[in-house]
Amino acid sequence: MPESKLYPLSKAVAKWIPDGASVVSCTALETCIPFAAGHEIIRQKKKDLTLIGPISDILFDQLVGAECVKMIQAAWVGNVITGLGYNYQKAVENRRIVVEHHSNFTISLALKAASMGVPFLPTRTGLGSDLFHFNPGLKTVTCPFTGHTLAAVAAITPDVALIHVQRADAMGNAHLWGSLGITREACLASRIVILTAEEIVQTEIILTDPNRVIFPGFLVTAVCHAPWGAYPSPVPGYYNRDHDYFLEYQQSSKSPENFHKWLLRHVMKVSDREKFMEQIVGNSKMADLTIKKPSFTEPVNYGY
Amino acid sequence: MPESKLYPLSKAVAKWIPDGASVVSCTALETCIPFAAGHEIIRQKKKDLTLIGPISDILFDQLVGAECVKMIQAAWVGNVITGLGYNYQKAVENRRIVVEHHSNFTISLALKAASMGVPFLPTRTGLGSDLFHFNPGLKTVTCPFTGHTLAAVAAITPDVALIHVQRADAMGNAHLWGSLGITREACLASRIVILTAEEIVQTEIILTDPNRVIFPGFLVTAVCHAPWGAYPSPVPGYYNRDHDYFLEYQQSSKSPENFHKWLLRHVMKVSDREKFMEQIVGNSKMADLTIKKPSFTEPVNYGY
Amino acid sequence: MDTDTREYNFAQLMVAAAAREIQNGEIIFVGMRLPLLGFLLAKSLHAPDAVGIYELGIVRDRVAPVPILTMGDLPNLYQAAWLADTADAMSLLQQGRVDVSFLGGAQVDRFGNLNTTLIGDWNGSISSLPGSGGACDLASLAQRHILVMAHEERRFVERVDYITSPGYGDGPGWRQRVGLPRGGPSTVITTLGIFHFDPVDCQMVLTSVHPGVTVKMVQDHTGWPLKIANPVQITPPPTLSELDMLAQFDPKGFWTGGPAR
Amino acid sequence: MDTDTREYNFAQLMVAAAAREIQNGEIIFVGMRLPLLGFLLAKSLHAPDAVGIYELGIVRDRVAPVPILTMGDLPNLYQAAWLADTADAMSLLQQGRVDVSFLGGAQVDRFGNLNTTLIGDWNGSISSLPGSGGACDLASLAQRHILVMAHEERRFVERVDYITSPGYGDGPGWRQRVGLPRGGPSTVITTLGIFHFDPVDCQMVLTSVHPGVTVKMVQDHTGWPLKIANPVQITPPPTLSELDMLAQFDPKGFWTGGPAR
Repeated sequence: MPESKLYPLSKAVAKWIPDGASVVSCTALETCIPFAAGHEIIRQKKKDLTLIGPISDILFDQLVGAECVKMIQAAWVGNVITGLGYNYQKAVENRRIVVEHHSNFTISLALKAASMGVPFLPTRTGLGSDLFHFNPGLKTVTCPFTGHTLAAVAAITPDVALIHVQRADAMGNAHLWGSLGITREACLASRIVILTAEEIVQTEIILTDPNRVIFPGFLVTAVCHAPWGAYPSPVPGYYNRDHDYFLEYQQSSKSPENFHKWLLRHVMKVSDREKFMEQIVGNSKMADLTIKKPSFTEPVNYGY
Repeated sequence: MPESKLYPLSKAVAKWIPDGASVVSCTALETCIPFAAGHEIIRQKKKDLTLIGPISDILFDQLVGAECVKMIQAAWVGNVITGLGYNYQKAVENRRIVVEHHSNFTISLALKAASMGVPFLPTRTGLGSDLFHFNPGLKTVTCPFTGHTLAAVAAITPDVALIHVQRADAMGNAHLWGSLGITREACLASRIVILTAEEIVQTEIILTDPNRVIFPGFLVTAVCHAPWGAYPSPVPGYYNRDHDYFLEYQQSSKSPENFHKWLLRHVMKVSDREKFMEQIVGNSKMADLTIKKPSFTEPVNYGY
Repeated sequence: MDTDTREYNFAQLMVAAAAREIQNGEIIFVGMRLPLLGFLLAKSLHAPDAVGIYELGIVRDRVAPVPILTMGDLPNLYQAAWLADTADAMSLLQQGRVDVSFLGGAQVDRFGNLNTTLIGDWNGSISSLPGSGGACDLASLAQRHILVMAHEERRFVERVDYITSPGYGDGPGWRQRVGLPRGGPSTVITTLGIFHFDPVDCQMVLTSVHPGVTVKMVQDHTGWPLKIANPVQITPPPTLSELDMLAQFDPKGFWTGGPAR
Repeated sequence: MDTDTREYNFAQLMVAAAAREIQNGEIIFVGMRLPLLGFLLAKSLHAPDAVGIYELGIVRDRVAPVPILTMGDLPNLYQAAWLADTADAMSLLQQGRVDVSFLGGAQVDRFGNLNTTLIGDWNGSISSLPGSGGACDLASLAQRHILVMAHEERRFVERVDYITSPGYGDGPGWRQRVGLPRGGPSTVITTLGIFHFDPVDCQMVLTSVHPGVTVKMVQDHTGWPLKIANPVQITPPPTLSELDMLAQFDPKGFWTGGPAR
């Protein structure tokens, strides 16, 4: 039998995300954002990362503010309910980070190209936009059948995909549900796939529903148990979004001084996710966010 | 509220599959082959159809033998466990049908291009093969980033997708599970989507599991209740493959005389699928094929 | 439409105006913020068969059971018609199956080009904005798209500093020339009025001012000489049913709060 | 490997030989018919960590619980590691993640080009075959591929009438020239012997004859002057464990039945 892929999150981050790595994350756009893993990256003071993603919730802003980032290939960096991401804004304006401009569709296509093993994919989006001037991965191509001009999106092959899922076994088999965003292509495109999971379950649980798997377990590199690992973003089946966090973060990130305080309290001075949930978030908030109105799936039979 | 899309199969075939239509089917490759719908096409003596598919089980051979077909765009036409499809073989050798040669990957890409709304997709498969000489939808294209030569597969937009699913509601919302083949792109690529379903269920059943839906119901044209509608192919959750049928069909289709007899008995002289299952297949065979060892999915929570 | 009125603010007026752009049965690609409410409002009132597509990979033909702040909130996934990939949603859009999309923006020009990426000189001093998200795709690929934004002179400029979401570029024929398959902005809804586009020269035309707003006020807040319809309409204020419904969807006034007009 | 022997037939020998080509931990793209059994056999004996990918959109790291005749049989879906799309399986293949694929064929030539489409003159009289299925993709995109086929003179021809599944084309450098990213046939397993390919000239070389078969017999059934290894090995017959296991997977001898050799 292959060996277990179960690692503490700190160890997985230390081992597979070296300084300078390119990391795709936040792939479900607004749900299942891997905050636990992102904060562990900050705690370990990783440097010169390239962050790849669609809209990025506020995790990218936090990583930029913590000075872990050299480059961003993304469609949007900000605060999903308030707009601007102040750390990102300052870093761009001061030219401290390089940004390659994407749309949600072009970043999906860039990863899909890599996931399919082709150097580019054609699309009709973005033609005439200035994204082409801020992204060497966007060119045009002529269709050999129609003669029409299409946009061509170059493949992006991340070093690491950092993905939060609902449940996984120790071998990398996992179930993810909800709106999937660009998760499928991000996993398939990446050299290394690290899963953080709300629950670690027996393999037999995952095997009951092979269509619920979105990336084959044998290609997963590491699995980390991370309950509440996507808080404050929502995780279908586990907890709702903490809107207050996003509003407070807007205030806490406006000035570098405030952000520094925020970073110390929320990330640097907590040893791990468990402590963070216990000490900073607290039980009553967690109780507020849990699923109040469950809705379970009609079973499906995979027998023979 | 939109009107019900529930139709008797005979009516759906009469209404949406005119002579000369292009029809993609058999999209799950070996499971959920829409035999009930295919046989209804034969009974209605449709002419000059273009059949589109990957490997096609034996339904394409039957449609060719019944002289419904003018053209085939497919990767493989034969008998999945015995090899040759005799009607297809004769029709090709006598030049009675035109065939555009695909592989399973290129037919997937052709439909995927249409489903994505682009005129072509690039790939590395098939380069140097003679498929290029028997398919105007295969050319080459130069990657604008790497300068490499890639194959380009032209989009195929079928008039109709004929898809067998496990359960659907009257509005076109449906669950499909198992190995999906090229079903996803076939549905998205087609102008009209006709579902045949083992069971018609309440909308609420489908809504419990929106990730199990592979094509949005609002784009489905018609839903037909067709229990055992994919027999003799297997349907996950419902019944196993009838291997004997495939072996018998090999014998019954070797000569035109025998095929004609087979066609009368199995298709032309039975009024519909229910009668076919009752009179030709019979209860004991159906009992043989039902799922003996059920395996149900671990539930998933979509609440809030 | 009921015609009794009640106090309202510009956000409510804009959402109501956005909702009225949606015909029953249309396929809507729903953007973030105000458009999210516009879709819910239309769907609950005059367009019950409208279908919403969200870039997260969501298709909904039912209104979410409780208020949501953003499209990824779990009630927006509950009983969705389809939960899938961003690529699936974008493919429907690229195929031309989406009738109308909605987007907001920081800067717009007379041809409806929209900028949500950066303000300033590319090589000099800039103000950075969050970027496209799906906006570039919605503007490139929908049959038509609608802009919803605050009306200030610094936002309504002769020429945007950066085209994030293509409008009509530099005028007639531009979209076709660059290879865009269809579409273009049909309507701009601002805090001051409503604009459409001249089918001949592709320029924005003021067609309606909000109650209490004058044409001059609009021109004063616009960085180019405005084309003005004759006559200019007065935007109908939100109806009681619209305001009631909005209060249900945005009970805390997160998106449509603020002082009455 | 146990060395006791028992009666066996060529189909069993071929499946055993195919299974032995699979290393533990390798990723296999499993084709139809005999290769299906070869994978099960390897997985059950010397390669328990091998992973099977099937063009239907299946990934399995466990052996199916009961015998199957073809990959779409429901026991092959039960407890699969992944059920997905054909495109997903093909994408893994196109990325280069598949170590080895297996295919059968009707006609092969000295460069390992395989024909399963048509025999004869394209514009004249032809015999039609079912076509590529996934074979063209497996031969184009796997790191290496293995052919399993009956050995008859009409099948082993100087030049195939149609290249369905590319081998080495017309010789060294051809795959690279036409744009194929990697790969090529590594082994041919027939009813008479086993062949590999000369790394310099890309031609098929007889490296092993099955027990009781002579080199001359192989040459007599081959339509071109064969390259022959020196020395030629004798193919090890299937072991008792291999035969026992095969009997479990193919209890009715559907694929591996027939008279003993």
